[in-house]
Amino acid sequence: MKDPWVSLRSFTQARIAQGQCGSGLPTDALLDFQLAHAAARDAVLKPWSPETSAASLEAKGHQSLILSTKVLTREQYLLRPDDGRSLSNESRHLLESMILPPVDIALILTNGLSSTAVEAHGVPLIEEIHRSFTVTGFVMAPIVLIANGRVAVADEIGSLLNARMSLIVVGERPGLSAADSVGAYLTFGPRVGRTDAERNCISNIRPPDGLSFEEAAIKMVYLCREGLRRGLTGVQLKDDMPAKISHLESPSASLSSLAMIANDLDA
Amino acid sequence: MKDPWVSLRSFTQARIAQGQCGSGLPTDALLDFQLAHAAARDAVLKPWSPETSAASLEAKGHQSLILSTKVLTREQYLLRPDDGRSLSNESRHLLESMILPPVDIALILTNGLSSTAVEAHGVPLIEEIHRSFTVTGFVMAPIVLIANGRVAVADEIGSLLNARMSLIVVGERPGLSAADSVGAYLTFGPRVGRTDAERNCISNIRPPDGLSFEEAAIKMVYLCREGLRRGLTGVQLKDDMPAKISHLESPSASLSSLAMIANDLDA
Amino acid sequence: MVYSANFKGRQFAFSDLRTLMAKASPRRSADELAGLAAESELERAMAQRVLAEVPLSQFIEEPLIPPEIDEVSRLILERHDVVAFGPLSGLTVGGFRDWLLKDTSDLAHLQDGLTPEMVAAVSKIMRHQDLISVSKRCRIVTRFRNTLGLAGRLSTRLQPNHPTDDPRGIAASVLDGLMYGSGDAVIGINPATDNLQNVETLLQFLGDVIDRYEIPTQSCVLAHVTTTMALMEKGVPVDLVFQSIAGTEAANRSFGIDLAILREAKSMAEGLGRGSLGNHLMYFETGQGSALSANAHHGVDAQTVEARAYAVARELSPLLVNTVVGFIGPEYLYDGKQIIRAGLEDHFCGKLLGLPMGCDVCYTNHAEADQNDMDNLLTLLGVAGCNFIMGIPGSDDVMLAYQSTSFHDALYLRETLGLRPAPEFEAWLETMGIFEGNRLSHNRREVPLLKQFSDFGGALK
Amino acid sequence: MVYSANFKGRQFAFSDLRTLMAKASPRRSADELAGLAAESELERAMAQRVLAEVPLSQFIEEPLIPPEIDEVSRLILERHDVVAFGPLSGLTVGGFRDWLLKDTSDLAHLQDGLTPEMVAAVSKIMRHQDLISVSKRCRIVTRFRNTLGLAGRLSTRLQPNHPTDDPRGIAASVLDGLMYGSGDAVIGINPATDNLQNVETLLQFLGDVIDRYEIPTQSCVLAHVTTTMALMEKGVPVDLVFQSIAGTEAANRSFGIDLAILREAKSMAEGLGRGSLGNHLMYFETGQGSALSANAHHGVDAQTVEARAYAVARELSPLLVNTVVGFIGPEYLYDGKQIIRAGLEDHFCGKLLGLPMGCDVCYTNHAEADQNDMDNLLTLLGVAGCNFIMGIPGSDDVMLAYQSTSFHDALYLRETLGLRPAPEFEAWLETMGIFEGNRLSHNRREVPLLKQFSDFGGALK
Ligand code: B12
Ligand code: B12
Repeated sequence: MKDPWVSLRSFTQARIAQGQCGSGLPTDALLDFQLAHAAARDAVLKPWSPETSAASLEAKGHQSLILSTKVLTREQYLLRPDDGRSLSNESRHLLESMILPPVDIALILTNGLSSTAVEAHGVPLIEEIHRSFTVTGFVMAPIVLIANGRVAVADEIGSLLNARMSLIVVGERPGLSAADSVGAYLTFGPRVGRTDAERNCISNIRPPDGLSFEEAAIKMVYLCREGLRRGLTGVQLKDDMPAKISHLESPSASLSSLAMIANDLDA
Repeated sequence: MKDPWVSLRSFTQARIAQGQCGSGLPTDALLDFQLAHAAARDAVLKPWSPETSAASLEAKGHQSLILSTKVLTREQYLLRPDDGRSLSNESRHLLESMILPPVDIALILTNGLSSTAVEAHGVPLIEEIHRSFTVTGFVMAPIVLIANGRVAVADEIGSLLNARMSLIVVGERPGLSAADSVGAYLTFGPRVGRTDAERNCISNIRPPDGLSFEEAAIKMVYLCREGLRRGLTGVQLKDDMPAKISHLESPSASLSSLAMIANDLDA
Repeated sequence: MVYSANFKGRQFAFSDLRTLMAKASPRRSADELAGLAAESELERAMAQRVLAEVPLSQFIEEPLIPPEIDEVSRLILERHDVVAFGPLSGLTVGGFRDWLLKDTSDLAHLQDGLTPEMVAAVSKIMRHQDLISVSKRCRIVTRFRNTLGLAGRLSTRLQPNHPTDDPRGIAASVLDGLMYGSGDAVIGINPATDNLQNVETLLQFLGDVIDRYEIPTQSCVLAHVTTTMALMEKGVPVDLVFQSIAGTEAANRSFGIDLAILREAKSMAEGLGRGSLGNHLMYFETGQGSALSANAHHGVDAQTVEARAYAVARELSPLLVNTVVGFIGPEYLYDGKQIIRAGLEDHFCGKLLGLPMGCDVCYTNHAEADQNDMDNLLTLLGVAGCNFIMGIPGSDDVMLAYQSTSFHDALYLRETLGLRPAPEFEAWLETMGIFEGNRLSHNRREVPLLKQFSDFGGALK
Repeated sequence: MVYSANFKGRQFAFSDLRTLMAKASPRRSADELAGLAAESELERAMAQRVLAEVPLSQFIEEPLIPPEIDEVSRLILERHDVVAFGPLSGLTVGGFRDWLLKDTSDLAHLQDGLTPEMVAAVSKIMRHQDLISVSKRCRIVTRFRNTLGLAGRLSTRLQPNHPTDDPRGIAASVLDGLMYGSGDAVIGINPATDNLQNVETLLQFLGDVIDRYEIPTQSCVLAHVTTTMALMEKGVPVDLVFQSIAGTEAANRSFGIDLAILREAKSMAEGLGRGSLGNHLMYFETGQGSALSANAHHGVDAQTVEARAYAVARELSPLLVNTVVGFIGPEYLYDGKQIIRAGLEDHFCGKLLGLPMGCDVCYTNHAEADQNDMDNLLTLLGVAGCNFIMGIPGSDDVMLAYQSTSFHDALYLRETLGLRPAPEFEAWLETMGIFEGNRLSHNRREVPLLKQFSDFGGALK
């Protein structure tokens, strides 16, 4: 039933070349779709416990801090984005009571709309980011893990952590073919009330089909460097990183890319 | 905007002669409809407490017995008709523990799908029925009041009450223009497992727009007489009561109608 | 046959075909109430996969309800035409769906080769757009005093109910309906009381209206079939014989009927010879959930039992059949979404089984539904080529206490989709000055019918 | 003005027009989240009654968001054409609904006399059938390299997204779409990364495809408008300029735009003179809830803010506008029912305000919706005369992670409702051997495009 160009599927996860019965989808394709939808629906309500990720990070020598938002259940998370954007009172008090030295970057991980995604990629991605920023010379706040956060919760956390820039890694909404996609959002001068126009975004991080951890981390370092230099993020900060930096031949090439960025900017 | 035959509305509650805008309903009529719908929706979830009705009946000298079904909430009532068809364990045990003499008629009142309806008409209708049956010489069980019952709960109650016939008065589902309609269902030889083919029904009792209490009661007496005589109710028992009996010129005419029935049958 | 499959290492097994059918059904409260529904969307999707692999012939091998205990099963098996089934006999349920979508012919000829279970099965793996586009290709035409079901046509049942059957109130609604172009499928009253004299009065009244204004349509009083039979015996003139039917013998018995009664009623009515263009004269209503409500579903899901009711209907060559889709309440179809799905399924299954299928697009006040849901279903069924819908003044049935489609709804649908009434009725509407080119005429307020009607039979004095 | 009314002795009062509008809105989660929704169906029905009595002119007197603090309000008031408003100026909201239903002309001419708030208000008291039948009478035609929006036509945006913008993957989806007859509205990619070089590569690629096969259509890469401007400055050829827009100045600022930026972008693109048939070259997407999400809704309900976004769009004479109706998630439109309602409202409001309105008929996996809901909305919008829908391989956008309409869906709709692609594109499809009389051609597997494409630009090696 498939169309003759079905071999092109090797280039994309998209549901191309499915064939047709009259104007309709062949039964196989239709049933595949419904099965994928059923599975994706399950993924949405799956909770995430930051403790496991904290332990994994600890094992790799990273300190982390577990915070919470105002959200108590996944259902609440879906219907009350405002609650996912603000810290619980305990977490806010905790941060307020700590005496924190100024840092460059507050790095935050939240499951967002997909616990599956942060379970699959959260820890290695955070590690890769941390490594990349550290080698490039940035001063990092303790890594924050927070369940049921929205992007904008990084504003409150970043400002309380006394950071010049916040970087939140969040589970993107699960799609039909991929439930494991992660996005990262950067905000210069984080404080409550920042708009999305003042952030930059790196999306669809999910090897092997999406962006790799290394490429994503390099882009983050590039944008952070630029952002800190110019004192802003958002629409005015265009991603003009040359392709030669981002297209890695091998993961190990990432160090040299980072070096290129550091040079470029220092120049 | 209304159509020229709007005066015919005096003959029916139906939404006739509403006029039109193109192919659509005029705004007034549409908004009326939506308001009526909103009000009807509220009516559905309204609970009913048999205690008030019991007190009113008591005041008029009628003994009654309050029972309960397996239903605890209105939401459950809507989704679990099976629970509305069976007595709660306590109620069943209560009836089982009583020693009851055989009777002709078990008379039962339940809110069914409309508490509004039984609040408006329940007590006076039950009184009228009781009076009509008593004057015609039937032996009656104590009146049963039961919240959240379905029609078929009369089978269990009737058999436990040792009655030859059950007669349940039930709130019919609320309509858009009338939320106060009551139906009555008669079953000869009530026992669990009877089907609707074995019952007779008198519906749309709701003066002034529907059937009056007197006419309804006369019809019940007529059908019960016939049913007890032939030893059945249901599709085989046709309502062939002549119009001269049922069309009452005044409420007070009901006694002579009842007398006619009694004569007819005794002959 | 073994019904099972794997998904990511999880095994999904279904004990028999009946269970598989129920689990493969799109979600609805009836199957949940019956304890037959899939426990998760995943199980449902897996059941649909397994069902797609089942050969159509399996439904002959493994009857969902044993013929030994059910006359509807017997009817289905006896009437299954192996020759007509031939071209489909090698297909699975999934292959049948593909075949239906690929084929471009009129599908009405398939009916004798198909059983209700096959049709129900394929509907379970079809999306709304599939149900619509395939239904559209089944035209089923029937005739009594006019021609119903032609392509590009939409008919309506004028339903002028009244809580006490007051003839004046009923006459007022009939007039309203006619003035809005409603009534070509039938002018059909649900009598509030089943009293014989009352039903006779109503039949006389409708007969008089149709005769006096020479309306090319038929009348019906939807009493119990045995009541109508009693009246025919007395010599009362009857156009159509109505009955509610269901998909199992036990459910039909709970309605006080069986096949023999229906056959007898049909032949009595045929004897009256009242049809002028054709002899289709039975009218049936159905609806998912009625068998379950009578505890007579034998563990079969609501939609499949519903399709089986169509085998009962088919046996009696009806003029009209409609599902009363949202009529009973939320215990069977919870909300607008479930009602819409069921409406499209029923229309599809009925059509594929060769029935002149209409739909009472409706809901009750205890269901989670509103006029917008009905507008959706109405429009979708219009696109799907539904034979007829109901026409009730302002959508509000003041006796049955539910909301159906109004006279206005039919106008909307006709105008928006370019559909017309049955040809004979359309001509009558034009002659009477009510319609003018498939729309209400501008001088409708002066048409003679209006004046005459007020004098008619003293009813509206 | 005082906004209040009585029902059975209960007083319902609404403090101002903004509150009244919100309470009169059909239920949706966005307004509940914002704390603006009616507290019961009764309050909602009462608000609709009161709203029906409000004169249209009141929306000029009592702006929902003060013009002093909001440039969208200023735009709306400045551009309101009193002459065009003349014939409507004496009407109430309810009277306006009646007028719309009664009138039979093409309604496209009304736009200059109407404000978004008036249109939003009347939509709130309209049933789905009203929204459909009135929308159907608004034809808005636009042109760049083909003619979009003609009666009896349905166009599609081919949306070949890829999670890493891999040109080979994108090319594969473009080919798939063309082979299914998709892409007359635009071939439009959402770039996964906003990297300038990347966006340029994609623009070049689409330009090359269109040139090489002489496809009568336009391309677009849906980067942020300032990114597109940066590229135009560098001399990169751009057909359409895309931007997401919202209905308040603050919401637009949260998107990093304002009216001045949009105007500037438009005149830059006009300077390129790339349209052959016409000069409509802006492409906008909108969606209920985006202003609330940015906390920039000023206490105005989601549907009204959405209609205000159309005033922004209208100012820039776009080629294409579509609501991405179920895109964001259940916090704004909870389920299929709310999505369907919003889709019909948005299409209606956009059309009445003169926009070439399409719809991204879609949902996310966290919403309570499925393909059946989409089939409903798709079909209803087809009947309502929607200008275009999306075309995505198998409905599954593998980058944006949501489900929209597929190439197949467009075929279904075209076949079922007899709709055809834009005339120039239709001719191209026939020439290429892809279509044959508004259907996929039978020899589609041998068309030259297929072979050529595989060699194209090395992309698919
Ligand atoms: C819902 C309904 C049905 C449903 C019942 C299924 C269900 N699960 O609810 C369906 C569609 C199957 C149905 C079928 C019929 N119905 Co009916 N039905 C109604 C309706 C609209 C509402 C009933 C209600 O609210 N009951 C109250 C709730 C709380 O009780 P319940 O226990 O949930 O419901 C039970 C009864 O309603 C019973 N029932 C339903 N209809 C009938 C009819 C008769 C004669 C009997 C004895 C019982 C009965 O079935 C239900 C399940 O046990 C009434 C009209 C009205 N305004 O009340 C007509 C009504 C009761 N039905 C009527 C008729 C005539 C029929 C049919 C005989 C029609 C036909 N020719 O086949 C059939 C067969 C009924 C039977 N013997 O089984 C008439 C009765 C006239 C009369 N005075 O005798 C009524 C008044 C409507 C009308 N005028 O046409 N019906
Ligand atoms: C939902 C969504 C939107 C919604 C956001 C509203 C909402 N309440 O959710 C709407 C439709 C308004 C939107 C608009 C835009 N979006 Co958007 N959006 C998404 C999407 C599909 C999902 C995001 C998600 O799941 N977030 C995770 C949840 C848990 O977080 P959240 O806090 O609930 O969501 C916030 C962020 O998603 C943020 N956001 C959404 N889009 C964008 C884009 C940018 C550049 C930034 C900084 C933030 C941002 O808005 C939300 C509310 O604060 C992603 C694609 C993806 N697969 O992730 C694209 C995506 C993030 N958006 C993108 C773009 C380009 C835009 C626009 C700039 C398009 C345009 N030309 O106008 C606009 C403007 C965004 C802005 N600056 O405000 C791109 C970003 C590309 C990039 N690498 O920079 C993405 C990756 C999709 C794409 N490739 O086109 N978007």
